[in-house]
Amino acid sequence: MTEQMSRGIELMLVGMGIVFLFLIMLVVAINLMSALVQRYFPDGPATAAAASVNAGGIDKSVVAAITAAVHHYRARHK
Amino acid sequence: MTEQMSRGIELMLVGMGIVFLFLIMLVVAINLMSALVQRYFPDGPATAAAASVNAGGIDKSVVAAITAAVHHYRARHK
Amino acid sequence: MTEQMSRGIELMLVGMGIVFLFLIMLVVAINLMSALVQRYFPDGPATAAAASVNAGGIDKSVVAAITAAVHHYRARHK
Amino acid sequence: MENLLSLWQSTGIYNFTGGQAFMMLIGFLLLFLAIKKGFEPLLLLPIGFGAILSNIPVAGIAEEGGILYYLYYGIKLGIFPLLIFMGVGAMTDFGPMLANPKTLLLGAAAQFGIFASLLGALALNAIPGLEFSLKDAAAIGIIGGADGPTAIYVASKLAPDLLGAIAVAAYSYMALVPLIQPPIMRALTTEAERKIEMQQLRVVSRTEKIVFPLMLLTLCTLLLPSAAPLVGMFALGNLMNTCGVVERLSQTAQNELINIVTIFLGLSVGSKLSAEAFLQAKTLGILGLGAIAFAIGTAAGVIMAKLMNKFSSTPINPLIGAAGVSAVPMAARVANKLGLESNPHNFLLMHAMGPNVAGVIGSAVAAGVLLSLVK
Amino acid sequence: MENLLSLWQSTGIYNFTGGQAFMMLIGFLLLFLAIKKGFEPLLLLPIGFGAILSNIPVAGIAEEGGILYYLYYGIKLGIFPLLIFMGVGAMTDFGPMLANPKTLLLGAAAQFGIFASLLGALALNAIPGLEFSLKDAAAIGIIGGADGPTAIYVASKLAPDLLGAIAVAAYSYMALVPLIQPPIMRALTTEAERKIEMQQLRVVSRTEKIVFPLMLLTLCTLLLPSAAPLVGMFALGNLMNTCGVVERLSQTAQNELINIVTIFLGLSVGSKLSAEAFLQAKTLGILGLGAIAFAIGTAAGVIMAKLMNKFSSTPINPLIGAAGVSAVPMAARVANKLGLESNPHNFLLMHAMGPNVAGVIGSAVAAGVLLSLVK
Amino acid sequence: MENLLSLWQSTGIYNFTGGQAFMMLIGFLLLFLAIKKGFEPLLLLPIGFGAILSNIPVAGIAEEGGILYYLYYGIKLGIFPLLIFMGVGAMTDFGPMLANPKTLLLGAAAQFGIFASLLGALALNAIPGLEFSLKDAAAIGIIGGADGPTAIYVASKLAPDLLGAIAVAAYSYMALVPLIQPPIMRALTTEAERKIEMQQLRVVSRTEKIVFPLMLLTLCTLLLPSAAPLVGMFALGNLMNTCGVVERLSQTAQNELINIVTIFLGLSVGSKLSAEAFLQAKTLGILGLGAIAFAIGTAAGVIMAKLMNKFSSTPINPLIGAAGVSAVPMAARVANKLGLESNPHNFLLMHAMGPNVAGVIGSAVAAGVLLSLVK
Ligand code: NA
Ligand code: NA
Ligand code: NA
Repeated sequence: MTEQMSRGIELMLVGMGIVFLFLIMLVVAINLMSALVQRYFPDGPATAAAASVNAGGIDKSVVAAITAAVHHYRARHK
Repeated sequence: MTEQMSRGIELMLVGMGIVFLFLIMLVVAINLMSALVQRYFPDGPATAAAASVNAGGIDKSVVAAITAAVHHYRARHK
Repeated sequence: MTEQMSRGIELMLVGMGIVFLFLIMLVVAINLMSALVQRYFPDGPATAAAASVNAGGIDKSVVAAITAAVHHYRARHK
Repeated sequence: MENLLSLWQSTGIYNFTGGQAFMMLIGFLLLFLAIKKGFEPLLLLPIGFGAILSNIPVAGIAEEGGILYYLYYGIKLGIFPLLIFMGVGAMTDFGPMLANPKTLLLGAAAQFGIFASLLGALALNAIPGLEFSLKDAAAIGIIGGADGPTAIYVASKLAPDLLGAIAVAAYSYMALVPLIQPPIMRALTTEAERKIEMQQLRVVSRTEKIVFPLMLLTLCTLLLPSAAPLVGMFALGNLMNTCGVVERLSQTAQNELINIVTIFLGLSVGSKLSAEAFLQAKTLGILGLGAIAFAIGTAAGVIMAKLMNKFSSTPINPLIGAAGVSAVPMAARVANKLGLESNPHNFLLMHAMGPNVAGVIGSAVAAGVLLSLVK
Repeated sequence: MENLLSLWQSTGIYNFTGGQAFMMLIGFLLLFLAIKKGFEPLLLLPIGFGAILSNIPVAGIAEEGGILYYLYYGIKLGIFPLLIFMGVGAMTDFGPMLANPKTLLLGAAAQFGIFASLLGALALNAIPGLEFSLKDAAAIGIIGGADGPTAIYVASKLAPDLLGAIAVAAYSYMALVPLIQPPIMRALTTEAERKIEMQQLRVVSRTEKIVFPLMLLTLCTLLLPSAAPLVGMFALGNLMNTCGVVERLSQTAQNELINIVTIFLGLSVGSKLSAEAFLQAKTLGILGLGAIAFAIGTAAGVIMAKLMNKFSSTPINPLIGAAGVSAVPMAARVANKLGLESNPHNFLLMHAMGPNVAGVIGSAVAAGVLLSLVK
Repeated sequence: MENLLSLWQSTGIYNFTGGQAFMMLIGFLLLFLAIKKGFEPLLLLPIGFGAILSNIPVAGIAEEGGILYYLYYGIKLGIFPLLIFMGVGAMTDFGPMLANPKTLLLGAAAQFGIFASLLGALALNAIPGLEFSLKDAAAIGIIGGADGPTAIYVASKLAPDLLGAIAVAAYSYMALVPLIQPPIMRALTTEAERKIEMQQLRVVSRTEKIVFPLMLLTLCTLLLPSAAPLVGMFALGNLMNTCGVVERLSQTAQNELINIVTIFLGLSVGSKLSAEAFLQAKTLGILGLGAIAFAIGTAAGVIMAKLMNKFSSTPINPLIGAAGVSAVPMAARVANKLGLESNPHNFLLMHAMGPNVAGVIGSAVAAGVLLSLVK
């Protein structure tokens, strides 16, 4: 087996090792963090605004404005 | 007549020649293309969306959203 | 007192002098300009559009469009 | 004390040169035309402001270390005009042109203005003191293309020193189209011709609109690759809009991106309005030749339309020939307006949009010829 | 006369090389896939168009003086991919992942595809004529990360010559995820396993979502700083979105800014699709290895999920393991679709989003390893 | 094996220096202030994040080859602060100031803070170990301008090494205006003075709003061209907004463009928060002097207002003098708040907006003086 091949295998072992090590530590950190936050800084669920992918390229603030406009209109014309 | 002048005249003849040649070939190509498309890939007329200059700098998707919002509202309040 | 200090004080005197000179001349210029404009080019008050800070990052033209959409809708459904 | 003195020596009053003062007035004039007269404000306002900024003494805003100096690289490297052209492509609807392809020839004929004014520039060399090189003449001629980005792109390659004057002339005359064209159009057409109604245009399918920009680019590649940067970016913008699958890119290209680049382009063009470059007999020549170019282009378009009307199976109103100079969409509106004057039921706008956008292609092709032959 | 001749000699027909013609066809193929087949159109359309523009003879659009030459600096300096990554970060919701952190391990396992195809590339060196350096192999492997910006960032650092082919492979296979993954997922799971329903995810608080990106960056700083540019910009975008106090910056990052950069990035990537670079046996190797990378990554994710399901207190549906390759959000949708096929009441989408975004982190980490060890 | 070793040697843990660790904590502190305390989040969030990124060991994100290194050119060349200033200009309404021009003098008086802290910096040289050059002192003084872009622009020209600390101080104290100003304002005014109601402002015509920015630029050109880059870009933005004919450019300048540049500017400023530059006695001096500058500027504004109230025909509430430091719009809001405390029917907001925007002009003028005299 070529020297290059062996470097590649070593790279694979080290690489996957790091990836797992990193993500396992991240899991631990998240669990710890979530526990602490829920214990000491409970602030209710995330707002929808803070979540979710913005797909259509159309501004959330715009959607908001539209909804507002329509609601406001509805309110005044009950 | 200066040598420069004669180059200019030559440039004019060649230039207008190319411009006409180019656009005539484009006319031919368009006619051919349109024929082929209408024959083999009829897909109905272009959507309004695909057409028209976007003047006001206001996003088509926004207009769409507004229309949607209003329509949707109208629908629910018949 | 160090030479640097004295330069600093001189800088302060000159600097505040210029600042006041500049803004006083600006006051004079504004008064002159306003007088001339109101005398020779009265055009009524500024449009709201031309004024006010655009905070939310949402496009005035969009707000306009929304208002338009809703108004127009209202008009048609009296 | 020497602070006060050095401060006085750093005031504008102390350092003003007559040239700078004059060029700042030119800048204010451009702002006036843009704001009060509505002359292409999107371009002439930044250009005028750029002229003012770059002629402020001491500040050196257009010299190394100043913002306009760095913004100008966007033109020097040809990036800004091409990005604008991409945005324009995204805003252009080729539907009317595809529905009546022969109107493309009107867009060809109207480019005659380019070459006529090129010759005109060379002829002016007869006047002592005027010294237009062939490159200068070509850059001046392109004003007749009545297309801003194309004119700026060509001028930045062939005659950077004349860029400011050429851009100003191009945009000013585009704004003046409603004044320049009508007399010529009336002179060359009969009332009867202006009354001609044209057949309703067929609806063009989306597929055709998607295929067209690619076809255009292919033809350009085969015949005239030197026009490919302009035609290519234009086709890209158009494809992004018609294909319908990259709507967010298309929207950005025709809104935020083109707006940002327009501000930068305008300021950079204005930074070329320096006294040394602008206060020359050449500039008068450029302004004069630009007007001639528009006039001749208009005439050529109308005459071509009259010819075609003779031989065409379907009627062609000669007025739409004038739209061939491009100057989108003013030229098309002018044709429509004159048509309505003669016949209140005759709406030529859509028919004029064909030659109008064809004129954009036509001037890009002419630009390619000049860029490849004038070295 | 010699004008006509020099003009003829400047046509594309006269100057075309077979390679350029072929690469333009590749460009058109990419446009077809983007527009008609819906293959990642936001990227493949600009990439395809860039390929066409850069292979137009004479024009030299990708050479010094051409717009693509200058745009490419945005990739060369690593700016474009990082800005895209920032925008993606702003569009990413880590909620599902934070609600069920152990699914992060699926995002780790799926990166096996990266290193497997790296080995594969080295193995291909056995074939005479193929000559992949370790850097090449690493850049090819990263295709298995199923993450565009990461692949482009790594390729631009380790193997710029292969950038075009690698980016095309990465985006193409991401688009093909709905075809590549299902057979593998079915082969490796039993009907019973695919039926497994998972517990409703808890709601994640805003504070957790704000703290997470900072925690992620800190961990990256301590363990693997070479991944910090990618992870850092991603975390920045995510923080801008979750913190809620810079909404206008977040909106710009995930809309106009990412759109502008996407256009520039796509064109620049396309400009690397030159005949010399692309028409090589290497390219076939890259395309083949890319497919293998996706397949192996998918398999590794599913197998990992089966393992975890054995030992986990709460049930884990192995299908969500396939989402670990990232390819957000297609891979998660695929898992959801297969889940519904086996059990119409089983909505896996949210459960699959966890490993899906974890896969993005996983491939950024793998990229860091490669960037720090492959020199 | 040596892979593992070299990997260990490439971890952050292995390479961390105390300075980097400390600066990262500073970065996190800024994020905390921005997100939890709402301190100028639009700027302090990117600045804080930039500080974190640039202090990550090994990664070298702020060194050649790293993204922050290249983004910083936008500040080095003076482009970013000027573009921000253009956007701010487009967002500024000079109406209230034009309706009551004499309030401009309050904007002049408040600049006293700039020169006082400049002197303070020089005085600190008495302390062994502290060594502020005149340039340093001038750059520090400009913090008292309470205007971010101006401070960054001046600091980047006169004292790039102090840029990070100066920008942080400037934005932090702007955020602290509601804490810093009230005690000073109360101390210098009587209850009776705070009760003073001011006359309703007249409506300003659009023409005046269009002419003003041009007049401002002209005056700046004649008297103080060294301030022209700042004043010019500010005037350009303002004109784009008031003229009404380039609405799309104005919108882009005050939204997408300013947002994009804000992200880049913030990150680049943060990249200057390196241990070598920040962990010095100088920094403490800067923070101290910045606070003094704000305090003295506020006091000077209030005292000037009291003076003017004595001699003015129409009553002037001294509280609005404090708004002269700029820090738009917080300082104006503070004046309004204190006014309402003393008199629930006394709305000073619009009256305070005049001196508030005048303060922006005032600090730009002061910046011009410093840039032309401190060499
Ligand atoms: Na034209
Ligand atoms: Na991945
Ligand atoms: Na100020």
